[in-house]
Amino acid sequence: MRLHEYQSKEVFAHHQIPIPKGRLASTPEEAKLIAEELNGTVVLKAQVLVGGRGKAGGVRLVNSPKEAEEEASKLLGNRVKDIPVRRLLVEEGVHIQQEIYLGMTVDRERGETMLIASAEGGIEIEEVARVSPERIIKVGINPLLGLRDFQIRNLATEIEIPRPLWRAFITICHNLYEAYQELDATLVEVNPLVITTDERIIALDGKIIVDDNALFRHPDLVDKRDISAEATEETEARKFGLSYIKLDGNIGCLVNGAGLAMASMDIIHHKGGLPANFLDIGGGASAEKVAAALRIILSDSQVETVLINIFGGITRCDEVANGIKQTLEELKPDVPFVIRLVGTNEVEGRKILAEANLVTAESLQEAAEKAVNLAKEVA
Amino acid sequence: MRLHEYQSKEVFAHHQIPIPKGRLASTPEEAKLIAEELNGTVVLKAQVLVGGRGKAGGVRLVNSPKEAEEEASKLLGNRVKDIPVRRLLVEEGVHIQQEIYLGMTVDRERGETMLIASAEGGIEIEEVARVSPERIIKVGINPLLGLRDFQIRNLATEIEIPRPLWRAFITICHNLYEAYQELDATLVEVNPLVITTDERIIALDGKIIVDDNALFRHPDLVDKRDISAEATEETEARKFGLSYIKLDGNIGCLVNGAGLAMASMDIIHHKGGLPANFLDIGGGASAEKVAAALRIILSDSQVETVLINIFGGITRCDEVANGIKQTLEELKPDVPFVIRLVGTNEVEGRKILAEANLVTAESLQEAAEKAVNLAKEVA
Amino acid sequence: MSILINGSTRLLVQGITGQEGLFHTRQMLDYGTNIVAGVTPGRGGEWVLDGKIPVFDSVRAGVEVTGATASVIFVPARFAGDAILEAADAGLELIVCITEGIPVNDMLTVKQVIRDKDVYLIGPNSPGLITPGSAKVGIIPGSITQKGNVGVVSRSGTLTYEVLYALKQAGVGTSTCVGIGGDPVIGTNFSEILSHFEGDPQTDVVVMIGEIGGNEEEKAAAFITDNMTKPVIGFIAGQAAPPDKRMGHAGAIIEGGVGTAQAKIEALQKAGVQVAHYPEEIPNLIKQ
Amino acid sequence: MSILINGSTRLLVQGITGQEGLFHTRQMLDYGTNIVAGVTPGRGGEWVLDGKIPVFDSVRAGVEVTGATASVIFVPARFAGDAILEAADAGLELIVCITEGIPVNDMLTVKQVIRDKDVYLIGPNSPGLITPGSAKVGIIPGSITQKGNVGVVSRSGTLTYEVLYALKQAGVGTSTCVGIGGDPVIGTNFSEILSHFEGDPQTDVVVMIGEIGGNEEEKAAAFITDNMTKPVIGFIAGQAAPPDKRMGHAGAIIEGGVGTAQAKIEALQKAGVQVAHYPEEIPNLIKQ
Repeated sequence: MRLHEYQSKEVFAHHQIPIPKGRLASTPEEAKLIAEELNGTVVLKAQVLVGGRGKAGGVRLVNSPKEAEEEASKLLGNRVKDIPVRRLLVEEGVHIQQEIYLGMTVDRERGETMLIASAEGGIEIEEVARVSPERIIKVGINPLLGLRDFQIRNLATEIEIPRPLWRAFITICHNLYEAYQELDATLVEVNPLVITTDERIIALDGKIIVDDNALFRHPDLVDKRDISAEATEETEARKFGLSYIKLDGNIGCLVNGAGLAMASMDIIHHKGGLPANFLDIGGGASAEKVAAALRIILSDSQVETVLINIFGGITRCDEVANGIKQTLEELKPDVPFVIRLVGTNEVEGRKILAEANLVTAESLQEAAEKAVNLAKEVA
Repeated sequence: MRLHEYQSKEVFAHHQIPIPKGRLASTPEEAKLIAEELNGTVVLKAQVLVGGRGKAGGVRLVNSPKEAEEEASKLLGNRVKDIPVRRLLVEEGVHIQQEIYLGMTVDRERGETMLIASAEGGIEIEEVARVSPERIIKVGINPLLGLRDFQIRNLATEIEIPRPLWRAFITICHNLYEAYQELDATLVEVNPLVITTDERIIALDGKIIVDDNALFRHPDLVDKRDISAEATEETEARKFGLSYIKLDGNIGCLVNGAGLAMASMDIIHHKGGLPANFLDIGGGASAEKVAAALRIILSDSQVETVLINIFGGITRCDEVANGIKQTLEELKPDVPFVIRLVGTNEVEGRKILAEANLVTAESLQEAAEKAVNLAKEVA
Repeated sequence: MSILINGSTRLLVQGITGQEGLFHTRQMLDYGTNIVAGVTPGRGGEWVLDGKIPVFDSVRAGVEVTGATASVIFVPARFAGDAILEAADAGLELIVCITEGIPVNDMLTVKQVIRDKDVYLIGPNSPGLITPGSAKVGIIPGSITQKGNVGVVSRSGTLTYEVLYALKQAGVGTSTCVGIGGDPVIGTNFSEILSHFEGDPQTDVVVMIGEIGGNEEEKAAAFITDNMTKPVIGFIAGQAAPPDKRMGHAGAIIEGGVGTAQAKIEALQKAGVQVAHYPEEIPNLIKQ
Repeated sequence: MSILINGSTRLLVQGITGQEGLFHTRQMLDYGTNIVAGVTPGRGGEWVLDGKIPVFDSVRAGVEVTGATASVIFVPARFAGDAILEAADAGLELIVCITEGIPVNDMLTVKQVIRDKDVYLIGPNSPGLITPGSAKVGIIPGSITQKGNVGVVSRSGTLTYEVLYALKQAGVGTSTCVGIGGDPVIGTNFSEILSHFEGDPQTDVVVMIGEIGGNEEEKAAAFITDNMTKPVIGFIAGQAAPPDKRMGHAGAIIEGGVGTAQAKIEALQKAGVQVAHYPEEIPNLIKQ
C-alpha cells in the first residue's frame, strides 16, 4: 500500500524528521489561507500516487496567497498523469543548498534492508545510479541488529555530509529506519532530503510503501487507503483478494497463481493474441471469488474473449466450475469463453462445465489457440 | 542497583503484569487506611533490600484494619535482618492454588539472557534447583531475536501451565522480558508468580536488579535509589566510584583493581591475618578518590593496620602517593600504614612517601607480612 | 534416489488441525508420505485423521516423541515466521513453508536466524516438494507426476503443476520437484537446488521455471555455467507482462538492469540453457 | 613467535583523541608498537602525537588508508559497544577493548554479532596484550615485563601486572601476556588463549590467573585436561573473599555449585595444574 506524500510526511513528523511547514488544501480558498499563514513563497503539490508528478505539472511554485488560489483552482479537479487531483499539499518554499537522496528498501538478494544514499538527490537519481553508480552508497542493515551509528557515520563520510550536520543526519537516518520498521514498510524514500541555505536538513518530499502482507498489524493504515487514486476494478479486486492489472488487449484472462497467469499471457502472445489483463484469483479460490473476478474482467469493454485456466492444487476445480456457471447464468455475457480445468476434483469440475455447454480445452496450448481464434472471429 | 519490591511492582504494573491490589504505608495509620480500602485479609510486607525477609518476620498476614495497624506499628521503625523498616507494602490477601518461579538473568557462559521457570516456585526454589534440577526449565534468549512465542509455549508445556492460562502466561513472559530490556536489568524475578484459586495469574513478589553500568540510560532510576537501606560507607564509596565491602578482620585494605584487591586479601589470610574490608579504588584513581577511600577505611573502628597496594597502569603512583600523604596529614590516624606502590611513576610516588616517613614495602608478600605483624603488635 | 525428501523422511505438520493443514495432510498420507506428527499449540494430546496422527503442543515435543526429520508449515501468515523459527530451533533439517502472505520483515528476521543453521528452508509461499513414488511434502497434486529422471525446480505454484502435468502427458517422469516459493525473500534459492540435482544419480535433466523480478535466475545462470554438467531446460514466465510496478527509485537502484524476462532468458541461454516459449514445449526440449 | 600480536601488527586506536587514548597511544608508540591510525568520529583529517598518527572519522576509512590489522578501543563505555561492532564490520582480525563499565546488555548484542565473524575480541575491561620486545596493545606497563617463554593469561588488570612483575623480578620472561577482561561477558575466553599458547613455539609454560565468579576457570580446566601438553601454573584470586552477593535465586540457579575459589582450584588441580597461594609464588612453581 502506497502512502500519499502528505501521509508520508505525517509519519516523518511523528518520528521527528524535519519537514517543511504546510498543510493540506482541498479547495483554492484553503490553499490561499495556508499561503497567508506561511507568509511568503509557497509550493502547491498535487497529492497523486504517481511518479513524475513534477514534470507533469503537478507541482507549482507561487509567490502570493492570491497566486496560490489561482494555481490551486487550476490543479484541483484536473488530472495529473490521468489521476484526478483532489488535494494539494501547500508548503513553505525552502532555499535549497543541496539535494540528497535517502531511501530504504528490501534487497531480496541479500535478505536485508538496504539504506541507500547519494549526494546527488532529486528527480534524476536513477540516471545518477546508471551513469555514476559510485555516487550511490548502499548500506545493508542486519534485521536483528538494526541500523548502527557507525554505519550512518560511514555513509555521512561517503556522501560528504558537512560535519556540523552529522548529528542531525544521524538522527534522521535512525528515525527513518524506526518509521520503516514500525510501519512494516518495504520502501521509504526521502528525495530530496535538502540542506537549506541556512544549514538545516529537511525532508522535502516523501514516499512510503507499506507491505500489504503486514497490514493486519496496521488497521489504522487500512482506513487511510486512498481508493480515489486507483481504478475501481483494482479496488474491487482487492476486496476479494484478487490481483488484477488492466492491459491493452482483448482476451480476458482468469488464472490461479501469478506465475501461471503470466505464462498464460505469454502463450496468448506467442499464439498471436493480446491479453486484456493480468488476473490471479490466488489459492483456494471460492465460487464467490471466481464470480467477482469474472465481473471485473467483463466490466472491461475491450474484452472480446475470456480464457480461464485453472490448475487445481489448493483450488478445487468443482468449486471454480460452479462459480463460473453461476456467474455466467447471472451475467449472460455475449463474449465467448474458453475454459481449462486441471487438477484437484477436475472430473467433477468438467462435468459441471459440460452440463453448462461451455467450451473447454485439454491443454494450455489448445486453450490459448482457441481463445486467440475466437478473439479474431469476434473482431 | 536493586529495586525494592514496591518499585519492582510499579515496573510490573507499567508493563501490564498483574500484581495484587495495594499501596505503600509509612505509618500504622496509613496501613490501617489501606487495609480498610482493601476490605479483607491483607498482607504487610516490610520493604527491606535483603533476602529471607519472610522467615525473619518481615511479612505479616492480618485479618482486619485494626490488626493491620497493630502489626504495622510493630514492624515500622524496627529492623528486619538488621535493616531498618521504613515502609510497608500493604496488599490484598490472595488465595493461592500454585506458586510458580519465573526469573531472568544473564548467563555469562552462554552470553545470553536466560528465562528460568519452575512449577515449584516459592522460597525453597534454590533447594528445588539443587535436589531436582529437572524441575527447573531454562530457555536462552538470543539478544538480537528476543523472546519468541514458541519458546514461551515450550516453557509453559514443560512446567505444565494449565492451558486456559497459556495466553496470560505468554503475555506475562513477553512483558517481563520487555521490562528487563527496557530497564537494562541483569535480574528480574517473580517469585512466586501465583495461580489463584479463581484461575488468575498474579506476580505476588518481585525483584529487579538494574545494571549499574547502564544507569546512565536511566537517570530516573538513580533518583529512586534507597540509600536508607544500605550502609553509609557503601553510599560514600559509590559516590566516589569506589567498590567497598566491609568484612570482619582488622587489616584495612586499599587496592586498585578487584583481582589484585582479592589477591591482597588472600595473601593477608595466607600470612595469618584478617582483612577488614574489600576496597577497589578502580582505574586511574585520583588523589581525591584515595582520600575518600582512606576516610572510609579509617571510619571502621575495627581497623588496626592499613595495607595499601597500588600497581600503577592507568593509575599513577605519584597521584596516589599525594592522596595518601594529604589525607594522613589531615586525618592523623593512630593506626600504622604499610604502603606498596609499583608501576607508572613509581619512583616519584615512592619519593613522596619517603618524604612523609611512611612504611613502604617492595613486594606484595613483604607488604602483607609487615601488615600482619603490625596488626598483631597493635592487638 | 531423489533430493531432500524420500521414503525415509519423517514428516511433522505444523498447523495440522487447521482446514488446509488437515486437508493436505490427508492428501500427503494418501500419497504415502510418512507423516509422524502434527503440531497445534494448545491441542497437544489429540489425534487426528482417524486417530492416525498424534498432535503435539510444540515442535520440540513432536520431534522428541516421534523422531520427525522434516516439517511442513500450514499456519496462518501472521504466525508463520515464528513457526519456522520453532522448527529450526527444534533441530529439523528440512522446513517447508506453504503459507503465503508472510510480511517481508518477518522473513528478513527468519532468514537472518537460519542463515547460520544447518537447515533447508523451502518457501515460504511454496507448493512444497514431491518425489514421485516416495513422498510428497506440501500441496503439489500427486496425480500429475510420475517417477522419472527429470528434476524440476520452480518459483511458481500452479505453473509448476502445469509443467509437471505437461511432462507426464508426454510420458516424462520426475525425480524430485521443488517449489522454492514465490516471495521476495525465500529460504533456499535456485542454485542450491540445482546443486542437489547435479549430485543426484536419479536426475539426468533439470527443468528450471523462473519468472520476472529479482535476480535469482541470473545467479542460477552463473551457477549453471560454473557447476552444472547435466542439461538444464528453462522457462521464464512474464515475457508478455507489463514492466513491474517498481519499488520507487530505491527498487530500481537495487535491481539495476536485471529482473526483466528478456535479461533472464539471455542469461540462461548464455549458460547453455534451452529456454522454452511456453510450458508445454518443455517435454519436447527434453526429448531432443 | 608469540600469540595474537607481534611486530607486524598494524594497530588502529579507537578514541585516540581522548585523554586516556592519547596517553596510552604515546606509551604504546614508545614501546615500539606499530600504530598506523587513530579514529575519532568528526576529527578525521587531524594528526596527533607530533603529527605521527593520522586520525580518521571511521574505522573503515582508517583501515582502507593504512591497512590496519588490529584495533584497541579507549572510547567511553556508552559508545564502546558500537565501537567494537564498527571494528568488526571493518574486517579487523583482532579487537582489544580496554573500556570498562560497558552495560552487559550491550555486550550480549556484541557477542552475538561477532560470534559468527572471524575476529578475536579481547575484553572489554581488559588491560590488553603485550608481547615483550615486539608490541603492546593496551595499557600493560611495558617496564614490568621481559621477553621469555612463559605465556600469561588473566581475567584481571592490576593482578596481571603483579604477576608479570613477580616473574620479571625472578628473572622469568614472558612470550605474550593476554588480559581477557574482567567483565561477565567477554569476547575471548581462557580456553581459546590456552589453545594459542599450546600452539606457540615460543611458549613453554603457561600461567593462568583466574578469580571467583562464573565458570570459565572450570571450563579451562577441562580444556587443559583434554588439550594441553605444556605445563600450566594457576592462581585464583578471591580465596579469602566473602561469598559473592548473588544475583537472586536466578544467579544461584545458573551458577549451580561452581564459581567459588575452592571449586576452581580443585578443578584446576584435577587437570594437573599447580595452583599458587599468592602471586609471588608463581615464579618458584615455574622454576620447579
